[in-house]
Amino acid sequence: MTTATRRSILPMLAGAAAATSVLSRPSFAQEGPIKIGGIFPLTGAGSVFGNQNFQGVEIAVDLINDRGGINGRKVVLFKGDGHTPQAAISETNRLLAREGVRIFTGSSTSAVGMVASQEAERNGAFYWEGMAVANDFTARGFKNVFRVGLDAGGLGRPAPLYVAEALAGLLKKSSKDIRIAIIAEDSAFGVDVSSTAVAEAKKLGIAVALHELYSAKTTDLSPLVLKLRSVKPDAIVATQFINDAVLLQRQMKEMRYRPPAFIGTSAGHSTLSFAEAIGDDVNGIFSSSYPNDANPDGLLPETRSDREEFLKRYQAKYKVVPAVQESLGFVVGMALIRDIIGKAMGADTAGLRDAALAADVPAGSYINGWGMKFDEKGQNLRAFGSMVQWQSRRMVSVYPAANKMADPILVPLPAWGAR
Amino acid sequence: MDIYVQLALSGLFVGGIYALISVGLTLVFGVLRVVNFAHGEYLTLAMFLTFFLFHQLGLDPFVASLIVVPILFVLGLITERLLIRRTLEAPHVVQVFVTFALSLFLQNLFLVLFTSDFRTVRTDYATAAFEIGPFYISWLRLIAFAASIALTVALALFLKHSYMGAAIRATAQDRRSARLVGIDVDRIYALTFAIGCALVGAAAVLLAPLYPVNPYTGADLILVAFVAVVLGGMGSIAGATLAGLLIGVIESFSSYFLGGEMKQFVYFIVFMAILSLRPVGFFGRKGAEVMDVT
Amino acid sequence: MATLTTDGLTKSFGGLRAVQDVSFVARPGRILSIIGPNGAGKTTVFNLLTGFIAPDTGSVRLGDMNLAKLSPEDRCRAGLARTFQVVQPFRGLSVLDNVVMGAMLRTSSIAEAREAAASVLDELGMSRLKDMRAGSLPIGDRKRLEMAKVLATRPSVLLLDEVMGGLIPIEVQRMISFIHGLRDRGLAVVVIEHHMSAVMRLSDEVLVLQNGQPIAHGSPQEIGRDPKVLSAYLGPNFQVDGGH
Amino acid sequence: MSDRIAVDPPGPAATRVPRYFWPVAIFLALAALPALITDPFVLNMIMMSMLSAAAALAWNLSGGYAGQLSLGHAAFYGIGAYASTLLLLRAGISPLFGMLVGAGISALSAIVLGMITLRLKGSFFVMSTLAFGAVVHIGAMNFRDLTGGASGLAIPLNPSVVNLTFANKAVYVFIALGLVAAYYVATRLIAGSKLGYSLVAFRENHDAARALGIRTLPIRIGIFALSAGMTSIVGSLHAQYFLYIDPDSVMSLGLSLNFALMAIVGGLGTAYGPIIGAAVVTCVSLVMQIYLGNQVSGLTQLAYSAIVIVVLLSLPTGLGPGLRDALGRRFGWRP
Repeated sequence: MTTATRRSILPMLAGAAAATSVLSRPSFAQEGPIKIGGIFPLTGAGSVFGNQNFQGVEIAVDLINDRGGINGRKVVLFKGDGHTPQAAISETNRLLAREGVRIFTGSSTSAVGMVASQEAERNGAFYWEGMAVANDFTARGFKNVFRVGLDAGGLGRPAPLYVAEALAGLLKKSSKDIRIAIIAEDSAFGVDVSSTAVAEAKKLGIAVALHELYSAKTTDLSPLVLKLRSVKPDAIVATQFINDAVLLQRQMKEMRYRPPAFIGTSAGHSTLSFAEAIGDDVNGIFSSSYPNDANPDGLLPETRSDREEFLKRYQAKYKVVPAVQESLGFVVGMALIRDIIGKAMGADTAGLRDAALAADVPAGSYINGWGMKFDEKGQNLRAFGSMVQWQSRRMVSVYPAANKMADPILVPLPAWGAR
Repeated sequence: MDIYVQLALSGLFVGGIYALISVGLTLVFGVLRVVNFAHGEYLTLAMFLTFFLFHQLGLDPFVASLIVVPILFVLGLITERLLIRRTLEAPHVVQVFVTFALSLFLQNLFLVLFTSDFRTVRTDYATAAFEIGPFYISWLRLIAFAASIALTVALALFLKHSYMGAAIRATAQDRRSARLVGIDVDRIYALTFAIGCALVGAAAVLLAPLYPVNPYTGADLILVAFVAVVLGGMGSIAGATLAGLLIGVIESFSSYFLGGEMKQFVYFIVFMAILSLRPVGFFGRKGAEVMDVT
Repeated sequence: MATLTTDGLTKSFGGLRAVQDVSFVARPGRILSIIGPNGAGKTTVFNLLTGFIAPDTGSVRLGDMNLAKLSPEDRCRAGLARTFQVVQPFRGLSVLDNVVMGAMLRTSSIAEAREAAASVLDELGMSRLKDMRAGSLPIGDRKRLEMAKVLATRPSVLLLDEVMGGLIPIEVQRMISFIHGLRDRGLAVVVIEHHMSAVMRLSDEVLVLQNGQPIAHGSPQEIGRDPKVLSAYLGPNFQVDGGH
Repeated sequence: MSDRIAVDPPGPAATRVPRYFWPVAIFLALAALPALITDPFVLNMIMMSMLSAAAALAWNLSGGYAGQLSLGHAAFYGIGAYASTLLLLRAGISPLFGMLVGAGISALSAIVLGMITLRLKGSFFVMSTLAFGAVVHIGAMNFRDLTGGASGLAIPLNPSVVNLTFANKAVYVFIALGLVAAYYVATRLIAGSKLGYSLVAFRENHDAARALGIRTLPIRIGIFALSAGMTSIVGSLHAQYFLYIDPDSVMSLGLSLNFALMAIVGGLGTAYGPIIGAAVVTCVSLVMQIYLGNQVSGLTQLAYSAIVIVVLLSLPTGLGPGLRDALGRRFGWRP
C-alpha cells in the first residue's frame, strides 16, 4: 500500500468505525434493575481469591436487595470470568454488549484489573476496583476508574511500620539497629508489595539485610532458608501465596531455623489453609493485610449491624467463616452500591464519577474499619492495611489502634512445636 | 564450607525426584522415538490420585503407591494403544503435537474435575528432620531421594538382566532388527510407555507429601525433566539420572548465590549451551540429534 | 561437458574398510558401470563422489575443479548429480513439483522451472503422471521420477544408483535406450547396477569392486571373460540374463 | 489428489476463476464485517481471531513450509509487544515505528537462535525453541528495570493514529484484517517462489533436496527470521489493543502452542490453513462462552484440545485441505 492510499483509507476507516460505535452504544437504562458486571478470575490459577472476592460482593448485593434495593430498583450482579487478560477483555465486552452492563467491578489480580478497567474506560463505562494492588493502576489518567482498595504501598507499608512502632520494642531493640529480611514471590503481587516494603523500611531507617524474590512454583526453598539463617534478621517480612508460604514454614522447621519474628503480607498468611497446613506452629506469626476483622467499638453503629449481617449471611451461604478476601469483596460492593450508585441515582457514567469524587465517607463506615475519600487519580485515601496475629490458630487484629482486638504475644517466636 | 555441603545436599534431594521423572521420559524416547510432552500430566494425575486416596481413604502415600503405580501403568498401556501407537509412523508434526494436545487436554480435564485449588497431602512426618553435625536433613526428602535412586537402579538392572529388558534394549537399538529376531515390537512399545508412566507415578507418590498439587503442577515440573533428558542424552537412563541430580544442584546453588528467581534462567541457559555445543548430551548416541547441513 | 576423475578414494567406518583406493575417469559420452556384490562399497563410492560422506584420502575432480571442499548441494550445482538407490521422492508433492525442485537449479523463475520440468517428464514419458502424488506412485514410476528430478538439474555427469532395480524387462530396455540417449548427448554417465544383462548391454566400461577394492576394470566383454571376476563376484550360479 | 502440494497446479485458464478470486472475495466480505457488526463482544472475538490468524500465518511460514516446529514464537510476539511499548512509554516513539524496531530485534534474535538450533533434528529443535521461549519469558520477569517484570506495562489511552490507539474497536479490526491479508499474500508469494519450493523440498526430504543442489540452511534461517519478525509485529498490535502487557500474557508457552495448533488444525503449509484454524478456535470459544458462560473452567480448552487430537489423527493435513479434498471429491470444486 502506498502512503497516499493509506492516508486516505485510515480516516475513512476511522469514520466508519465512529459511525458504528454510535449505533452500538446502548442507552443507559433509567428503569429496570441496576446492572453490575463482576470481572474476576473465577477459574484457573487466580481463582481462589477471585471467587472469595466475588462472593463478598454477592453478599453485599443480596443484603442491599433485601433492604429494598436502590430507590426500589433491584441490583443484579453479572458474573464475568476474567481468568486471563484476554478473557477479561472478552467478558467485559460480553457484559457490555449482551447484558447492557455499564458499571463494572473486579478483579483480584492486577493483570486482569488493568485490562478490564482499560476496556471499561474505552467504552465509557464505570469501573470500580477492589483487590488489584498495582501502583500503576490509578496512574493511567483514566477518568472513570476508581480503586476503593489498597495499592501495593498500602499492603507493603504496615509491616515495616509495625516493626518500627511495636516489634522493635518487644524485641528489645531500637528501630535503628533492627534488621529485617524482605522476601517475596516474583509475580506482580509479590514484586510490587515487597518493593514498597523495602522503600518504607529505608524511610524508617530500618536496615534491610536481604531483599529476595523467588518463583512461587518452586519445590524447594531450602537455599532461601540457608540464606536467611546466615543473614540472621530480627524479623522476616514475606509476601507469599499459600503454597510457597507453607513450603517456607515447613522447610524452616526442617532446618531448625526460627526468626525472632515473622510477618506475612497478605495473601498466603491470611488464609485458613495456611493455619491448617502448619498447625500450631502458625501461632505468633503476623500478617499484614486487608483488615478482615475490625474491633466493633471503632465502627459506626449501622456498620456494626452490617458486620453481623455479613458474617451471618456468608456462613449461611457458603458454610465457612469469611476471611480477608471475602470481607474485602463485601466492602467493595457496599461502597459501590450504597455509597456511589445510591448517591448518583439514575445517573450515567459521568454522574457516577461525580458521586465518587464527591464521596466523603468517614472511617469506620465499612466493616473493616475503612472509610472512603478519593484523590484526584481515583485512589481511596481512607483504605488502610492492618496487622493481624495468629493466636490460638485464629487471626486477631493487633494494629492499627482503631482495629486492635488484642495485644501481640509470642514475641520472640518460641521454638517449633512449642507455640 | 558447611553451606556448600548443605546446598549440595538440598540440591541432590530435589534432583533425585527430577531424575525419576526424567528417567521415564528418556526411556520412552529411547525406545519409541517419541517425546511425550504429556509426561508431566501423568505426574499431576498420580499426585491427585495420591491425594484422594489419602484424603478419602486415609491411605498413607507410601501405602497408596501400591495402588497408584499400577493404575499409572495401566493408563500408560491404554494411552499407548489409543494414541501413541497411531503416531509412530505419522509425520513428525503429528508426533509432537498429539502429545502436546494430550497435555492440554489432561490439564483442562483436571481443571474441570478438580478445579485449580491446591491439594495438600498433610502427613505428621512432613517436617521430620535429623541432624548430622552441622547439617539438617529432612527424612521425607531423604527417603524420596533414596527411593528415586533405588528405582532408577532397579530399572537399569531390569533392562540389563531380564529377557524383557533385553528385548526393550534391542528395540531401542534397531526396531527392524528386533522384529526380525522375533521380538513383538508393538508389545515392547506398550510396555515401555507403561513403565514410563509407572515411574512418573512413583515420583508423584514421593512428591505428594512434599508439595501440593493442582492441574498445572506437572507442567511446571516437566520443563526441568526435558532439560535433564536432553542434558543426559536423549534415551540414556544414566544420563537422565545424572542430569536430574545435576540440575537439582545447579538450582540449589544458583538460588543461593544468584537469587531464587534466577534458578530457572540458569539451567535453561545451560540447556541452550549444551544444545549448541554438544547436542548429544552426556551419554546420547550420536546421529539422532543433528542433521548434516550447509 | 566435463570429465569426472577420482584418484585413490579410500574410506573406513570404524575398523571396516568400505572403499579402498578406487580410481577411475568418467568421460563425456561414455557410460561407466560399477558392479560388485552387496556390500562391495558401490553406494559408498557415490556418497564419496557427491560429498554426502568425506573420504579419508583420495580426490575427486570435475574437469579442472577439485571438489574436496564442496557440499553435496554445490557439487550438484557444478554439474555432478546423482540418484538414490532407495528412491527419495518428495512424497507429499505432485510428480511435477518433484521435478520442479530439480529444475529450479537452473532458473530463478518458477514458471520456467515448471516448463523445464514438464519437458523432462515428457522425455521420460511421464507427462500423464504429473499431477499424481509422488508417494502414491508404483516403484517403476518412482525410479523414473528419481531420474527425472536429477535430469532437471541439467548435470554434465550423472551418477545412477540402481535405476533399473524392480523394473520389468520392457521397462529395462526402455531405460537402457534412454541412458544411451543421454550418453549420445554428451553426458558422462556412471551407473551402479545389479542387473547383469543390463550392464552388459548398457556400458562402455565396467569397474568391479570387491570388499571396497577394485579387482577389474575394462570393457564389458573383458569383464565377462575375467576369471577373477567370475569366481570372486559372479560365482558359480551366475546367469547371463538373471537378476540378482 | 495431492494434499500437500506447494501451490495449486494451474489448470486450463478457461475453466478456472482467476487465481486470487476467492481470497479477495473473502477478505472483502470480512472487511465489511466491522461496519455491519456493532456488538463489541463479537468485534472483540473477531479481533482476537485476527491476531491469532496473523500470528499463526507467521508461524506457518517457518513451521508449515519449512517444517521447523518452533514452540518459542511467543518470545518474538513478546519482543514485539515490549519493544513498541517501551519505545512509546520511555521515548515517546510511535508504535508504528516501534513495531518495526521490534520486528528487527526479533528477526536478529531468530537469526542467532537459528544458527544454533536449526542444525538440530526434529524433537531436539522443538525442545531448544521451548527453552528459548522460557529464557525470554523468565528474562522479562526478572529484568524489571527494563520490562517492569511481572507487574507489566500499561499504555495510556490517548487515541490517535500516531499512537496507534483508538477508542473504537472497529479500527483495530480493520488494521488486523489488513495484517492478515498482507500475511496471506506474502505466504502465497513465498509459497509460489523458488524460496517456498526450496523450503518444502527441505521439509519433505532433506537428502533429496541436497542432491538437487538446493542449499537449505541460509534460506531456513532467513524464513525463521522473517517469521519471527512477522510474529513480532502482531505482538506490537496486541499491546496496542490491550493497552497492557505482562510476560504471562504475551510470552507464555501456551501462546506459542496456540500459534502452532491453529496452523496445524487449519492446514499446515497452506496459506489459508492458519486462517481456518483461527476461525475454528474462535467459533469454539464463542459457542462455549455464550452457551456455557464460562461457568466451568477449562471446558473451552478441553474441547479445543480434543478437536486437535482428532484432527491430527484422522486428518493430519488439517481441516482446510481435508475439507477441500472432500469438496473436490463431492462437487469437483477446488477453491
